[in-house]
Amino acid sequence: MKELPASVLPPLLVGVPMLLGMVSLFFKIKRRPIPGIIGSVLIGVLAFAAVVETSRHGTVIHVPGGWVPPLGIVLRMDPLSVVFISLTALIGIFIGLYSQMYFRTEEGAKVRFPLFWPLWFFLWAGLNGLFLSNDIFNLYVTIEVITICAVGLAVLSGEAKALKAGLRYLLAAIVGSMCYLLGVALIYGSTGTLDMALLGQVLEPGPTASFALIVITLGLLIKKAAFPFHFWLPPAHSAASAPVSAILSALVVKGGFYVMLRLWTEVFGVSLTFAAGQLIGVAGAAAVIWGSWQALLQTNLKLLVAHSSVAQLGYLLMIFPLLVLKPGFSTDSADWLPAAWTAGIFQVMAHAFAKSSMFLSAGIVVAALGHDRIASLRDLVAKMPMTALAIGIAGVSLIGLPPSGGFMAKWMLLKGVFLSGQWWWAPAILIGSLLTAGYIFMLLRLAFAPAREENRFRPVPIMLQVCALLLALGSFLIAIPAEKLVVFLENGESFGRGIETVIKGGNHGNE
Amino acid sequence: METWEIYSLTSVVIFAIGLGGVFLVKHFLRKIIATVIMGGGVFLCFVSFAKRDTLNFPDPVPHALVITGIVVAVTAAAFALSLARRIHKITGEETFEEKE
Amino acid sequence: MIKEVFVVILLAVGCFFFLAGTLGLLRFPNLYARLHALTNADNLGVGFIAAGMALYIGSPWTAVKLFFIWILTLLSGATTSYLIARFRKEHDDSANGNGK
Amino acid sequence: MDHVFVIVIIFLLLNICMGLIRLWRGPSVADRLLATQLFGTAGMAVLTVMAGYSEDLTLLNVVITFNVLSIILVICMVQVRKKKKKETP
Amino acid sequence: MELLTDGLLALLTAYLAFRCMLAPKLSKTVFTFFAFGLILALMWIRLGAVDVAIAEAAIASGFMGVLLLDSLRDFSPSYSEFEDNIEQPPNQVAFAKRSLSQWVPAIASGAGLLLFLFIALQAVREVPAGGGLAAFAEAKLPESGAEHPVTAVLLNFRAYDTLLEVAVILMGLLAIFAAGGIRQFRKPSLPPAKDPVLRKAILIFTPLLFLFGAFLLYIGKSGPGGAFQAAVLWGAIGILLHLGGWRIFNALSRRMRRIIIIAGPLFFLLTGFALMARSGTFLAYPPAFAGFLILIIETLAAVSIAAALTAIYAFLTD
Repeated sequence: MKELPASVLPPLLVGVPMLLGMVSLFFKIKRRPIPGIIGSVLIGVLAFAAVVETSRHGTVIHVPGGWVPPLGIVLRMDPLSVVFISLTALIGIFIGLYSQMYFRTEEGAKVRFPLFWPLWFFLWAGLNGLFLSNDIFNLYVTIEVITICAVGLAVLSGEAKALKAGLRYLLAAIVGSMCYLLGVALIYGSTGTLDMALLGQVLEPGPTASFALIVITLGLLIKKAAFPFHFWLPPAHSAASAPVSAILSALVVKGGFYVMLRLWTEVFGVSLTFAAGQLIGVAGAAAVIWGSWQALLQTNLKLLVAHSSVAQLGYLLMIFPLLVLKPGFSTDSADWLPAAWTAGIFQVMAHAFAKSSMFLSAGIVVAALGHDRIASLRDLVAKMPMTALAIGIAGVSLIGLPPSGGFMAKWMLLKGVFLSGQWWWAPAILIGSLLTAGYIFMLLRLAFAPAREENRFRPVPIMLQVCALLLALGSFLIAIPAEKLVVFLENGESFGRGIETVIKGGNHGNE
Repeated sequence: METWEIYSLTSVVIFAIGLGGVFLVKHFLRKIIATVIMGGGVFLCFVSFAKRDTLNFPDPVPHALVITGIVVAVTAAAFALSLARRIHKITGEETFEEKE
Repeated sequence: MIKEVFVVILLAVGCFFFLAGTLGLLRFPNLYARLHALTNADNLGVGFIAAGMALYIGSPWTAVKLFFIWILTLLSGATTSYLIARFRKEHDDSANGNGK
Repeated sequence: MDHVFVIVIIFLLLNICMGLIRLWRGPSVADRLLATQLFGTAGMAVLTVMAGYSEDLTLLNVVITFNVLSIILVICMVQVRKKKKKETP
Repeated sequence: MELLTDGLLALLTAYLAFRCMLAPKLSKTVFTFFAFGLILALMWIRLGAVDVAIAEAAIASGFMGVLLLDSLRDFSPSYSEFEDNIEQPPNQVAFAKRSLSQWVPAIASGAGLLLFLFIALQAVREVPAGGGLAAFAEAKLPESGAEHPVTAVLLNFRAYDTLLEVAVILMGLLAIFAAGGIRQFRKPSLPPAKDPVLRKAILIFTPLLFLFGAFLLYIGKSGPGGAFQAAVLWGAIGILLHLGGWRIFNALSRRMRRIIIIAGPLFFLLTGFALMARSGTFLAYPPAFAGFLILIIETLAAVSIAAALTAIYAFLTD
């Protein structure tokens, strides 16, 4: 047990976006980008400060009101949460820049963009709150914040298709949160605490803990659109406007993964069984194959990208079986756990960059063509080389070719799979990659093909394409400091090696 | 059986009814009501646990959590209602099923 | 002891009016008659039960509060009945008007 | 005395159960509204009895809340403007 | 004897929830849901959760009830016809007219639900009969600035949750605007209700609601009540006046509306930051001022939430 250093950054990371969301409402509609862009940069600075702080101190905490658990709530900032926060900030800044120009184009102007900035800032606050929270009920509140804002953003266009997809998304998300909350109630009932660090110590295996694990996992799987519950994702992500789709698929669904990772490693450690891990893995593998296959069949670019999200999120699920070894399995090497973790983190980052780039590119295509039928992508390379390049680069990362971030993720995942003796996951990973290669090359082949009839490409602001390209490049650049990232993560004793963050004393902290 | 035990058992029954309802009923309004019923089950579960050991008062933490939860859940439900009504207004549809 | 007897009598009378109201609601043939039945429960049922409890608790402040509750019930009951009846009548009129 | 209170509470609850028949039979929305109004008043009576039974006078505040809010539902229902007929069915 | 009451309530809720899902008509579903809410409130009382009962009565039954009734009018073709003898599309759960291909998933999901229920009941029965945070809360109560433990938890021990919760209502409002399209609130052009009884009723109930809301807000410090309950009662004023034709909310200027709706969460957040600047800890009330600060935060939050609820209603009905 050790006392963790306190920091003022966690409340700022949640409070500042929230404040910006409220302040931006007071700006005239045309001026909202001003607080929008400045605010995004400000949050970026805070996220950078968080990186510096955690690389210096490891894990830091903040106790709002000074009320320590079990009564109060703790905000905990460790390298894992900082990775997610800075990822959100980085992608958020690009999407913010993109959205400003996108909403001025003919297609983008159909969206009720004045509400974009307030909702996006609130969503940002919710995401940061989620990544910082150390209290399972507070997680519920942040999850709901994210849901409401995300659906609000998804229906900004106000079209019937988007509204229907949004309602489906919202209902699925509410059911997910209610399942999660039932688990929270049972955990509170059996332990009398909501703090994750305390729970890790006092939660005992038994029917209650197992059932809580089941409903919480079920709820989060619905939230993150895991295989049998993926039905809401493709319509919702494809019907939203381009910047919003990018936010939804790059950041929002990752929230469910983050919570699941935290809870599985820190709270339910002793309640996990081999079968539970395998079940999640099967869902992941099924999602990889099913999603990729569906993506291959799509005729619309946005739907293709959305189905590809289902598949890529499946890879994230496949790290969960690696957290629980087969009973009786022994190995000399203890590397599978860091490998699984690293795979998960890289997959999150690579997918976030690649997928946001894909959606932004799809938005550019929509802005240029007025629709997103794949068949009309012919001659894209000649007309919009930067966009074609962005799709290509992001696609390579999605497939997992070296030296992309996606490659790192899949390589680490395979490493973890073999080191932990669960070789049966490898075929699913490879088939998924092949199918992904299939639809990416289909896109690229069309992009290089000469136009059959004259495709009318409207001019599109160059900065839109730059944003998409930079994000695509991001999915490659993350592979460069891979070693450093692993060291950074280990600094905070992540990797599920038990985090003893019990805060000493019980004093009212403001004296 | 103690009072809290009766209610905690009831709570999961209500939750299961709501859960089944969300998936099985078709109409938007019913689906939304089903989620609210699920919420009722969860909150009942919380509050029944608060009654277990009474000092001078029941455990206040679940009560506070439930008040927070009710507000959040009702906000989400109101949003869902607004979406459903909007869809109905634009397309005349009342369910997710495609019109024949 | 005498006090308790009175309390029991008051509660019993209150219950009787509730029963009458419910039976009326079930048995009466049309809405206006049912409205009449409901006012039984509203005015007299709540009134007697409130009186019984005021007598049982015995503090003047509570008695005032219970009296206030009763007045409120009367007020909202009367308004409710009137509004529902008017709503129905408007509808009937317009239906007849259309029928001609 | 406690037994008397419990009997009264159960009696009122059974009353509510009987009222449910009207709620389901209808036939009109107004009838259903009447049934819920009856539940409201019966519920208030139950709460009043519970207040004496458990000696918790704060319950009376719940009764008042129910009371003042019950009217809103009715006004909301009767004040609805006529729904515009849709152009295309 | 108590067991009988509890058992009856428990059976009644479960039955109502079940009927609510299976009711063939939409209006039946909605009104059964109202009955369900009432019985639920009685259950909260049986469990000693008076705060929750008021919140349930006010927010879940009152506000949600108004919204549901309003939606019922939108969805139900027979509503304006009053007698609902017109054929409505039957509830799809009615099992009678299903073909085999529809039976199989229905039975499968039914079996799945029963299995779920079975595991859930087992899990709940294993929950130990003791071990909450009541003792902790009681020990810290004197430092919290509130005499009522639930208020202390809401506004002090877990104030961070409550801050997010107050903000959620604002977000919900924005999201509803996003779904419905931004348009000007209609000008208060409607003449006030013609019916003299209705007008009188509204004029009587408005001050009653206001006073009782203020009472709940004030008493929240020492007993059941508080900002959220008061907010709904005040929000009911807005809805009531709106229904009577006095569209006070629409009469305000845009800027004013925004200020009122944002004031609560904004002040809460800024207080948190100010206290952090003072002591380095977010939302750390100094014990001497805690009671005062909590009261101001609650009042502003109540006003903002009331305005937001009115806005949601006004936006949806227009």
